[in-house]
Amino acid sequence: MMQISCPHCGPRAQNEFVYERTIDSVVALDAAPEEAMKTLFTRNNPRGVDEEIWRHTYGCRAWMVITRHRVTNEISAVRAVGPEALP
Amino acid sequence: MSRYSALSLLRGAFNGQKHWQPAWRDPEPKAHYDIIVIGGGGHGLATAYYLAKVHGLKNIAVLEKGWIGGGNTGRNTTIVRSNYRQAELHNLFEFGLKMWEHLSDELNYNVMFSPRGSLTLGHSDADMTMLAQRGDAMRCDGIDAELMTQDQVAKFEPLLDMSRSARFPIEGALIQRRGGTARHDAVAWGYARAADSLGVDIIQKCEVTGFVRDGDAVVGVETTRGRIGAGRIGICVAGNSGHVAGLAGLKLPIESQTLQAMVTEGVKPMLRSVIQTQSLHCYISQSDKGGIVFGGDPDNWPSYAQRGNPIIMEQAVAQGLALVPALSRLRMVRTWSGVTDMSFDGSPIIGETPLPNLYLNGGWCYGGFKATPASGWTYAHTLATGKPHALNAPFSLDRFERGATIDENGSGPMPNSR
Amino acid sequence: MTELTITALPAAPIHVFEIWSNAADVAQRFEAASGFALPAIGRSSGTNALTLIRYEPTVWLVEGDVSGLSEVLGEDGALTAIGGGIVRVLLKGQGWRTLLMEGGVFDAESPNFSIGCSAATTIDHVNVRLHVLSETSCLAYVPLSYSAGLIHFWEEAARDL
Amino acid sequence: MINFTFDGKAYEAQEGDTLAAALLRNGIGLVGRSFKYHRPRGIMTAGVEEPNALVTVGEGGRAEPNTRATDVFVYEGLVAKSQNRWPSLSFDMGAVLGLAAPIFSAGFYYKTFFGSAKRWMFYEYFIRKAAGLGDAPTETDPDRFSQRAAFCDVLVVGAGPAGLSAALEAAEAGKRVILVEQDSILGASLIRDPQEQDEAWIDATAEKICAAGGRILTRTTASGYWEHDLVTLTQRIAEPGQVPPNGVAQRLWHVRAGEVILATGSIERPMAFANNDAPGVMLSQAVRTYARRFGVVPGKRIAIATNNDDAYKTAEALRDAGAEIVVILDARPTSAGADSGFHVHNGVPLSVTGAKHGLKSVSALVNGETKSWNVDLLAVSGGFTPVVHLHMQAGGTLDWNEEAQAFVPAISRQKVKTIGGAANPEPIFTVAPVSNPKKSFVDFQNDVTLADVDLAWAEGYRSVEHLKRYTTLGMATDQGKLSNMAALGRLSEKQGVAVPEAGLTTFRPPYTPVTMGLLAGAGARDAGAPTRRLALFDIHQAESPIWQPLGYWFRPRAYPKGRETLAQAALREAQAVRTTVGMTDVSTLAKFEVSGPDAAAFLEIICATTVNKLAVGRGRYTFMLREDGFVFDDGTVWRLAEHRYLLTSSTGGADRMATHLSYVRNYLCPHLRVSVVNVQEHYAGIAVAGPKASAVLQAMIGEYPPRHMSTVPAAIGVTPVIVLAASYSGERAFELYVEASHAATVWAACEAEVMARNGSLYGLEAMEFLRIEKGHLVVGGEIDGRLTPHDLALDKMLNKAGGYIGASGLSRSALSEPGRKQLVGLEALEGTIPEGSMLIRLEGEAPQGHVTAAAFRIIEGGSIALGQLVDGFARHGEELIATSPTRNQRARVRVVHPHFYDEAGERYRD
Repeated sequence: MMQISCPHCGPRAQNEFVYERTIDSVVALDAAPEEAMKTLFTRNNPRGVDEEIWRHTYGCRAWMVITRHRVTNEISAVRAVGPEALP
Repeated sequence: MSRYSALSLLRGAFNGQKHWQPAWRDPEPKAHYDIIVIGGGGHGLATAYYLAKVHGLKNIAVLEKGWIGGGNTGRNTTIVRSNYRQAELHNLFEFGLKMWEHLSDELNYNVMFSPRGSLTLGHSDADMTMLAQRGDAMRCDGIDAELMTQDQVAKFEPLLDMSRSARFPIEGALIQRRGGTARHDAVAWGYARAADSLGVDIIQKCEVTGFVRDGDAVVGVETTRGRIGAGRIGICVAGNSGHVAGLAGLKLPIESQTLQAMVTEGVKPMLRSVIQTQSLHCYISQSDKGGIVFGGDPDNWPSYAQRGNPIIMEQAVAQGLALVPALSRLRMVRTWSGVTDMSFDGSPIIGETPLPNLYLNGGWCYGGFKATPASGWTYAHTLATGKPHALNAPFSLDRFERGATIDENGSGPMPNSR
Repeated sequence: MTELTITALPAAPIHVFEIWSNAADVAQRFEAASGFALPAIGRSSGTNALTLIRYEPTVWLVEGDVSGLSEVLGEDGALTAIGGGIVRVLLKGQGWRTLLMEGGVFDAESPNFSIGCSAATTIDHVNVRLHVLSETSCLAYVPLSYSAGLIHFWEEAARDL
Repeated sequence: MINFTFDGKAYEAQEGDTLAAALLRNGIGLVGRSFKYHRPRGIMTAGVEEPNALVTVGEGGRAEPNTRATDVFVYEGLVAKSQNRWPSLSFDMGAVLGLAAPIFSAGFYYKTFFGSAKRWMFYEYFIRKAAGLGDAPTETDPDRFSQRAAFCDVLVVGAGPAGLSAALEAAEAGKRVILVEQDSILGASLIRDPQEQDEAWIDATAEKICAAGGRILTRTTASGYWEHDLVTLTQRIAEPGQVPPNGVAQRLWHVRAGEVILATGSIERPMAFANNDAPGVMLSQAVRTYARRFGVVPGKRIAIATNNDDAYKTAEALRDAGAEIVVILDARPTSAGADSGFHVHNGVPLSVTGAKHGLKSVSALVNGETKSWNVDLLAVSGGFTPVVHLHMQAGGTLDWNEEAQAFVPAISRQKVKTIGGAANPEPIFTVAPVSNPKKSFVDFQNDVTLADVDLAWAEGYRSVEHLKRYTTLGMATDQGKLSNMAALGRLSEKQGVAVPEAGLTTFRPPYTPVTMGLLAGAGARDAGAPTRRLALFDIHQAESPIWQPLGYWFRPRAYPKGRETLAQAALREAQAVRTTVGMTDVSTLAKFEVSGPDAAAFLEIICATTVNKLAVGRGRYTFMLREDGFVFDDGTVWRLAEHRYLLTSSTGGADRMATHLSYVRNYLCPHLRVSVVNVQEHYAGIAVAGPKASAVLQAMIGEYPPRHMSTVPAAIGVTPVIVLAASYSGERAFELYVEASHAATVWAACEAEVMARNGSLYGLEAMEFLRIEKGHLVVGGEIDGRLTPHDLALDKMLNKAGGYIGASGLSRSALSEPGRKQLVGLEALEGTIPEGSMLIRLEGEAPQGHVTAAAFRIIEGGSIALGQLVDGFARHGEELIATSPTRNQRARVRVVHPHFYDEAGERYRD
């Protein structure tokens, strides 16, 4: 169980978070069909660092992009995404 | 190859077991092979064996970065069954199950395939309908499946909690009696020994670090032990498919995830079959040594770490204890995890890649072990002939972009929702 | 055994106050209208009649009289009632912090989790929102459908803290 | 004095005794039998590494098989039994297996038992019976297990001198500290080798740690080191088999630490010589522990074999206790120990004689000659293995310490450091074993000998992992704590390399075995699946319905009257809906309020149908696609006000839909001016359906109810409700949404009006009958995640403008090729259509589809169904067989249009 530093709540147990998908699999709403399917059905899946979308589902419900090493689980960055919020 | 038998063991008893030869050679890689299989797991070794045995090829190598059988072949819960709902899947796995039934003799290596029954419990009428549907689909295609009533289940596995007040009461089950377990390491070793005796070079500690290209075509591999040329190359490294395919510049419909399993201290026989359930996500069986082997959900996020989240394991144990309360005071003695290739419809990929001469076998999610013979057989056919066999034709890599996915759970392209 | 009582309070009006644009302006309008500032995440603020607790970046949970809040929001947000689906469970006594560690993953024992603090977390598989009222009391907002089970879990755990 | 029994015989123990100490105190040397050869075994250690002395402790549902006698503290009434023997411990028939040991070499089972799988199962039956250790429990555990989280700045593992000092330092620096010790008392090595003032120092240190706010947990083992400095602790509140004080037997701690300090010490190694597994051969430090801590000297004439200085402390302790030290065999070539005052020979043991009735003699190679002594106890010390398990689980690396012939922690990957003996083991001198390898045990419990290691090597199982797997070395309940280094030594000898080059197997949790009930915690009773209760639970329960699970929810399936069966009750309820009026609880449907100027734009992304043309007060059926173009959910969308919509979708998909909406709103469309609020639980829902539904509604809300697919806000008494005129049943119908806290009032008012019109409550089963007859879809049935809108005949409703999620996926080539499964209706020509059955043309042919849902025509009778059939749209009129071989049921069916009832929708009009 990792510990993820939520940009809003601070360090929290991984169990409060749900993984959604990698950032390379985000299908833009305006993507052309062929491009959309290529995005949906291929992954970099590196044995190293990748950017992933997680949600603090059982906490503040906010979405974030986590930069994580797939072997060591080292999290090098967490970035908030979503509508602009008050500090 | 000196044959194994009770007699040869007896002979060993009198000569201090001194007459045994190494089960496989330790050859130096040659400059060129007709076919190279990347990955010395069960699937890769089986592929090499059938290439030599069925297709009569002589110049074959299996390249293994570590020790053979050291990946998912040695890190699973050893379950063998073919009870899938979708025809493409149950036909492939049934082909394999039939091979399991004679595999020890075929390889002259006891893989301890033990068809003690694959029992899938149902916890509601809805579950029982789904189980019946699955069983009916199998039966119509000539595969054994029976529905069991509550009473039959209680008699078959007496330690299951059959009380009506259980959180997930047991309403019945679907049983595939020909399903069961096998000794995972023995499968790798048995195929390795048999393939080696047919001249296959099994080269351990030889990691592929790149592909040699001639235009689009792949004509060899770079390895930690030098460049090796090849006519055709088959990737067979489930768990690391994304990484190895990436060396050839390919991106796959695969995400790697960690799957954990565990075993308890040994006790005298208490469970006879492999217990699974329609509503929960744990599977339980008792090994020949007496340990209760437990598996659960994969950790639902990408990972190449062969380490998991304890909470996932605790959930699987909770489910198992809710089904078999008598397991409460046993002790978990060992855990392990493997890196699984989670494909984007839950089904494997066996076939061509967009690059000439390069083939892919992967995407087995958490169900590859039981497919070992069928996977090896169909992949060998594909590698030898350049064309898929009818059994693996539906499992092509291009099915995703075409929309011809084989989705057993109907849960779509996100592996974490599977 | 530590003294601890677990009580489900009667239903009360609870609303979601969400801002989607011009957050700073809304905050100003809010303070002008109600006399106190919108709380930061992980905090609460309010009066006897109106409490706002912030669990989410753009959403405040409002307990009390919401008249006037729609005007504060204008076209920059919306107010939506959610109180029917929430049970407020009052944990009263010295042991509430220990209780919240049972089956939990959040550091309720931290000295930083003090009066006026709020946090959302999961306890025994249930999504729970916490609000520290005092050193000896904490209010938990629990989804209605899960509340009977969680209260039972707490009552059992409270026997052996 | 504490009373306990072993194999039915009563004995007495002293306060603080482990079971092992108590057995030795009572002169019991034979405690167990080995796994494979059933060799007699005694007590070898005084700690968790014990491989031999495994017993079952406790009775009934509390019985713990395979409990190490060295790791249970005796309590009044403890019941222990020996294991893996028949008929008795001293006369075990299984021991004949030992005679056949030459055949049962490593991996023998891979080389024989050929033939069919059935034949293997025949042999396997006997192998399984002989294997295992303790008897499997059969009863349900009466105790509870707690799981608790904890956070600290510093976690110290091990309360020896190093651990205690580290914990004190951290606590006094104002840090949150947790100190754990697996023993029942603090001190570790200080208990074995006490100096003056030690006891007082331990007590004072513990007191200061607690005074500074630190937490000390005894009988607690740090068993797993996971990601990001999460350490799992297993705490024994009650001893194995003991009735716990408050019902909680053990506690599992999930500790998130800022820093972890490992003061875990080391484990003494045995030596390899013939019959080194015999009772009476013990580890030197263990013997010292029994003598000093428990006042038990397990022999009178004692030999000591060592390769280090530490064992001389044992000799001193035993001499102080009055035992005779017959000889010390010191493996070191120099004159080590010459001035110790003991009878020292520089040699190594070759073998011992005697077994189940006690040790008789030890022989050794001394200066090239074999010498022998009569002894009843041999204490051995083969060096020390630092306990690096947690360091390694954390992802660290090891260095080889040549002097100590041991691996020590090198690089730490997480915030962990190792101190004390675990980091600095004592120097030793190793000599390769010279004894008969067939009798020299390496893994005691699994009966793995040096000869087995040699055989594995000869057969090509040369990597350390192959060796482990081929011989089962290190896979017993002691997890290789004693065996791994001896085997590694032999392997490196074979390979002709230094030990560190031979490789190491991976260290994985747990450090010591963990009780399954503890891992399950409270989840053992509910499978970790909470139960979700309806707001109207009490009202339903009063009617004694048949409950139906649906995800975590339980919903009424039918309300049987008298002796009605489920089918009879459901048919009666459905008939009431068709003829008069029925009401049902639909509270679990997913519901979202979507507000804001961009609400319609947002919904047009989510829904594959149009939304923005909807007038205020109107609603429509809708469905949602995944990005790959397959239908994954359906529901209704209502425009409640200019900028406010209500979206409903399926119960089973509610959480998935909530995530989907949140992802789209927050990740893909953060700029939209929209608020999406999950109001699934805020509103309870009551559906009223039937020819008299309008009358019921009018009576309740005091006005003429809205026409089909329209909505109005209304009030029942003072309670506000939202009225949606929507129908799943095919009748004129309404859904009333009311704040859950007021749902009981509205339900009661509604029930009065329904009953006044001779109506009925109805449950899920009747709802299923009604919707099948009407040809409405259900998520999880027809909508199974594998069909497109075209396959489900929903394509005409697709938003022609596109822009919805899934539009791209739909464009894929295979989705418009022939051969796809399509939605059909089925009516029986003969027999009853089995739900879930396969659709075939002829017996023996492969299925072409299946029955997704089966029911009866509610008024006319007759078996009907919905199904998926290959190219089904073009096959209306064709006759097929619906067959269920597993249930031995079949029906002849005709393929028809999937609307069996009121296709024109006349019944929606008043």
